[in-house]
Amino acid sequence: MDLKELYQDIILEHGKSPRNFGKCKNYNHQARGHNPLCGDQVHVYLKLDKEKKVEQLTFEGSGCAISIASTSIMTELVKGKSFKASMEIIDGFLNMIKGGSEVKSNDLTEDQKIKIMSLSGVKQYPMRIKCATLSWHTLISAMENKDKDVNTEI
Amino acid sequence: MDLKELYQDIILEHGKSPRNFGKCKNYNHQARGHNPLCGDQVHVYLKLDKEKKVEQLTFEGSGCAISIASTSIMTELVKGKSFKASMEIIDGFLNMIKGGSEVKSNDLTEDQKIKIMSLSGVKQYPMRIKCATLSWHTLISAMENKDKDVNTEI
Amino acid sequence: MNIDNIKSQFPIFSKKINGKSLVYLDSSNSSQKPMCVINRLDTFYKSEFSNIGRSIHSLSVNATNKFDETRMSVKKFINAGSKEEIIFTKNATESINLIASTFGQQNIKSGDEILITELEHHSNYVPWHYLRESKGAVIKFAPINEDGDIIISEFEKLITPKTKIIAVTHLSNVTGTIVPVKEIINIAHKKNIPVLVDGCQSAPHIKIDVKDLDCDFYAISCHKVYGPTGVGILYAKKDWLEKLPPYIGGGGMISEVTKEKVSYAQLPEKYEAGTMPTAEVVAFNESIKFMESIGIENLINHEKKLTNYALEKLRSINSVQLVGNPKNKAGVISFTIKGVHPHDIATILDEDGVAIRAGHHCCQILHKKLNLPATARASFGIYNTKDDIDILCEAIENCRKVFNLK
Amino acid sequence: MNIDNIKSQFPIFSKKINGKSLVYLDSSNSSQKPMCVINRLDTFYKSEFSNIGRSIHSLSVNATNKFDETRMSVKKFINAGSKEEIIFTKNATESINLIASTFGQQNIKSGDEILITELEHHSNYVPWHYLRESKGAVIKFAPINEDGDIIISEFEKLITPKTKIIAVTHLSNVTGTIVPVKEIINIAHKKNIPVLVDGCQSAPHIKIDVKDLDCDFYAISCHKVYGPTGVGILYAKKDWLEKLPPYIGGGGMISEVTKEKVSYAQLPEKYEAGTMPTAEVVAFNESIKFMESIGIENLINHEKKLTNYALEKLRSINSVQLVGNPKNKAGVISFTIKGVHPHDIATILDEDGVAIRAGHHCCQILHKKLNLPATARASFGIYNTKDDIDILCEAIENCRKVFNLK
Ligand SMILES: Cc1ncc(COP(=O)(O)O)c(C=O)c1O
Ligand SMILES: Cc1ncc(COP(=O)(O)O)c(C=O)c1O
Repeated sequence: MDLKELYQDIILEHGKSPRNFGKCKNYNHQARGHNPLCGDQVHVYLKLDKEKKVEQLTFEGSGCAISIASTSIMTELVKGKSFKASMEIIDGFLNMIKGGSEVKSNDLTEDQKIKIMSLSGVKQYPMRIKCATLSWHTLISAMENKDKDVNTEI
Repeated sequence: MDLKELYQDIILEHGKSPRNFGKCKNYNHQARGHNPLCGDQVHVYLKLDKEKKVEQLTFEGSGCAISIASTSIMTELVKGKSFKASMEIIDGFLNMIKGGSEVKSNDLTEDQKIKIMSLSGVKQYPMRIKCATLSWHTLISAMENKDKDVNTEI
Repeated sequence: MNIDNIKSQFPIFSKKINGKSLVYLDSSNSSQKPMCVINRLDTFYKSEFSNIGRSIHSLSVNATNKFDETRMSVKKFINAGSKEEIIFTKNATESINLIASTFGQQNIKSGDEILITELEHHSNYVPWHYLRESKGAVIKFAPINEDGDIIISEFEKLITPKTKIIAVTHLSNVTGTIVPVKEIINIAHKKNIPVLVDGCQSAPHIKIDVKDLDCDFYAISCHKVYGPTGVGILYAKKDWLEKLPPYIGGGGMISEVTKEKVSYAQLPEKYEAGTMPTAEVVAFNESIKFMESIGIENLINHEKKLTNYALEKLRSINSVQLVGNPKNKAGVISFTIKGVHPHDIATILDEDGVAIRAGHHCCQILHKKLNLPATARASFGIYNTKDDIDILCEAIENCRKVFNLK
Repeated sequence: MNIDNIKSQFPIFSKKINGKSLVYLDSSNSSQKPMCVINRLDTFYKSEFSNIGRSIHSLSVNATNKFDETRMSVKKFINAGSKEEIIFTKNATESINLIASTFGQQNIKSGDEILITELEHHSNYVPWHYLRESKGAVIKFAPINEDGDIIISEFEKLITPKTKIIAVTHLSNVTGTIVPVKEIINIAHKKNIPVLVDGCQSAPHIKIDVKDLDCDFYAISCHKVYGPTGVGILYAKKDWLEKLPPYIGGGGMISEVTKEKVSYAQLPEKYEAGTMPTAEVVAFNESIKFMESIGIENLINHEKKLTNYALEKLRSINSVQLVGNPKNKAGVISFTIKGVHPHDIATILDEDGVAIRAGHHCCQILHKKLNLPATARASFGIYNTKDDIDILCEAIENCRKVFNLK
């Protein structure tokens, strides 16, 4: 295990200055996520346009560096993507974190792939995986318009 | 430990043919005893006369050889005794069974003392002490007219 | 693992009782523990101990994983649908109370009927009795015949439109009757009635497949299944656990808590309040592995042979009366001896190192039905041998000697 | 026993975490176990195991006696009036639920008030919340001040003629506040209101004297008091236990059972349904003996010194903010670090072998009041030393390095 792998500069930077933080205007989907074990909260606001493209994606919440950075990176990568591409990215990420291989997607630039892989250090820290995945599960819930709060036991 | 000490002939004999078994006429005190662990039951019927002397003492119930013999011997020894003498005999017995010395009482004949001491083998068998003492506790309850069923946890 | 020298796996058998080798015939009460389970407890406490779930540090991560592994093993052992269906309790009694209380709160009103049987252990009656007291429910008792078998036709007749739940033992802890629970569940489900199975005695002796049975609830005590004391299991179909209210409330079973309201964790945590018997759950995984290393089939065979041998030998002793003669019977044999009360039998047998149980075995209703105030019971575990039965029978002969019987 | 090398009594400290010696600062969560307790479990399972109470054979007699000895030790340890007042449960959470449920059934109706505090653990809130849901009770929260102390004058004002019970922690598992429960009980009793004390955190750290406190109910978790998991204790005044209805129903807690009715066993059995955590209760006797061999006074002194040392050192670290500053404080220290979330602190400390806890510690209401989503907590046991504190402080420095903070 290596703390430097977990807390890469890019994580620390996103953790400190998250992108797309706040409630976006005109969101038409939203979902709340919660980790009952530690109290982490996330609220995802999403605007899907008529073609179900992700027009806007922002979040509010509190949590550790891993959780905030993961959410911030998520909003950056998914914003502007089609519904299908978004789902592929999310699946790719969740799969990677659970021990799968690196995220492959034609919809991500090399830079974005580096960004998403900066979260892979979490794999080594089983108790922290939920920190990294909570917002991604919450995003799925928002996109699918489920009428349920998410919590990380899923 | 010695089974012969526990199951002396006198115990076996009283166990098989208990004295004073049944409900006596005109009883004016009674109490029920019960051992919830094993299901032993005893019902003591007692007639105290005006001077509170034990005029009649009988019992009904089911239980092991130790329990039946102990009850049978108890009825034999207590019947006809004054209230005070009865209580002394009961205390003496309970004390002896709990590890105290032999029962001393001016109200018991030598023969009766041998009879009561035949129950002393139970001392070696902690799980069986309740078998031997249930009816004695129940008799106290009947004499004191307590409005409570007795069980051997006392 | 060779079943013939399995006794060597159980350290207790090197102990002497009154100078004699221990012949342990009280496994229905609680089983002895194999070395691997005792050792697992030891190592866990010595080098891995931590509370689970709540902390991020390495010890806690490891303990949490080990705890989860047992849950997965139990799921597999009883063939549950998912690990959310496995709830750890303190014993089978708590498992049954959990269902009686939460199901009762939600589904029982005055006049509703609960159907149980005359075979039930107090732990599968008193929790339902509470609903009689608090809700005005009616409890019906399906009768047994002289052999100790449930009379299925009578059972069916007792089901009415008011029957809300059926609770029945899988294996009687007195007569050894193996109850045809699959048939009962089938009958009940046709009328949309859920069934709780008390699997306390079956878990160590029968192959359990909750999917095949299709039972709604199944209760197990780990201490009877070669596991540590302090742990029980409740299996329940996920739908039920999601629908029913929570039971014990406190740390670990909540989601969000404010001064005004409380929301609850997902399964299985919703039903696991407070600190769990962490070490004991972890060690129970070894009990399952132990049984699987023997092979459930081998275990069943071994106990079947033993039971038949014992029945034959006991039947040949004139003064012995066997209690019940069920169609399908596992290694639980209750008996009486003419002229010797069961408590006296137990004491006399103990002198020879033979541990049996005497009394009503927490089945007062059954004993009343059988018109017996008490019985003596010899019950088997994987470690028992024909020698044990032989010693039992000799010790029984000794009862007659002590009591001067012919 | 010499307190300075007490660590050697705890086998876990020979373990390495990430190549480092274990610095265990999560004792408020659960304590580590001394050798004598682990060994007692081992011997009991290896050579003495039997279920208790129900059987007559020698193994059972011995086990029953050993079980009873623990009850007597607990009685002495907390200075209870009689052994009937000591009930074994599965954890403190169950102890509190037992009282909330049985007391609530008998004494709470719509509009009645239950007074607790903002310091309470979820286990001392959710059980009362159930009464809010089922009975329409009102829960009031006595406020704390900035230091984390209960404001007694405010507490008193919250007592009304409708207050039916007060439930309060003896020692906060977040701020380490030692609550003046004796004063609170005194106030409550003047108005005839019974008081339940959550003694989960106090039991390992404070001398407990239930007679002196005059509390009505006291809840303890053995796993926090150097004992095995799976056992809790409920102390309750005998009068209460006799008056209240039974809780979990089943084997062992009954007197007579018929198809029509059930009567209950005497104390303490009335509240001990089903098979108990036999081995764990037996082993807990060693935990008490262990603490007594050290001497409660010595233990308190040791932890006091350690706490003062830790507070001083932590205060000197600029980025560290301590949570609360109570008048009387035991060895539970919660803190935050500017710019580093508690979960990240816990992960970084773990890398140095330092086990702390991060989160809301089952106290969401307190955290909301303090306006902190989460805190990091270091809590002490008898085995901790000044070296442990030094390593903690170095590891905290490392957080700043990892996070590139000045
Ligand atoms: C103050 C307090 N109360 C109650 C509890 C609950 O104890 P347990 O989880 O052992 O039931 C705890 C421990 O988690 C605690 O710290
Ligand atoms: C058939 C049956 N049901 C329930 C129980 C209760 O199990 P426990 O005491 O472990 O809760 C037992 C064991 O005593 C039993 O034999």
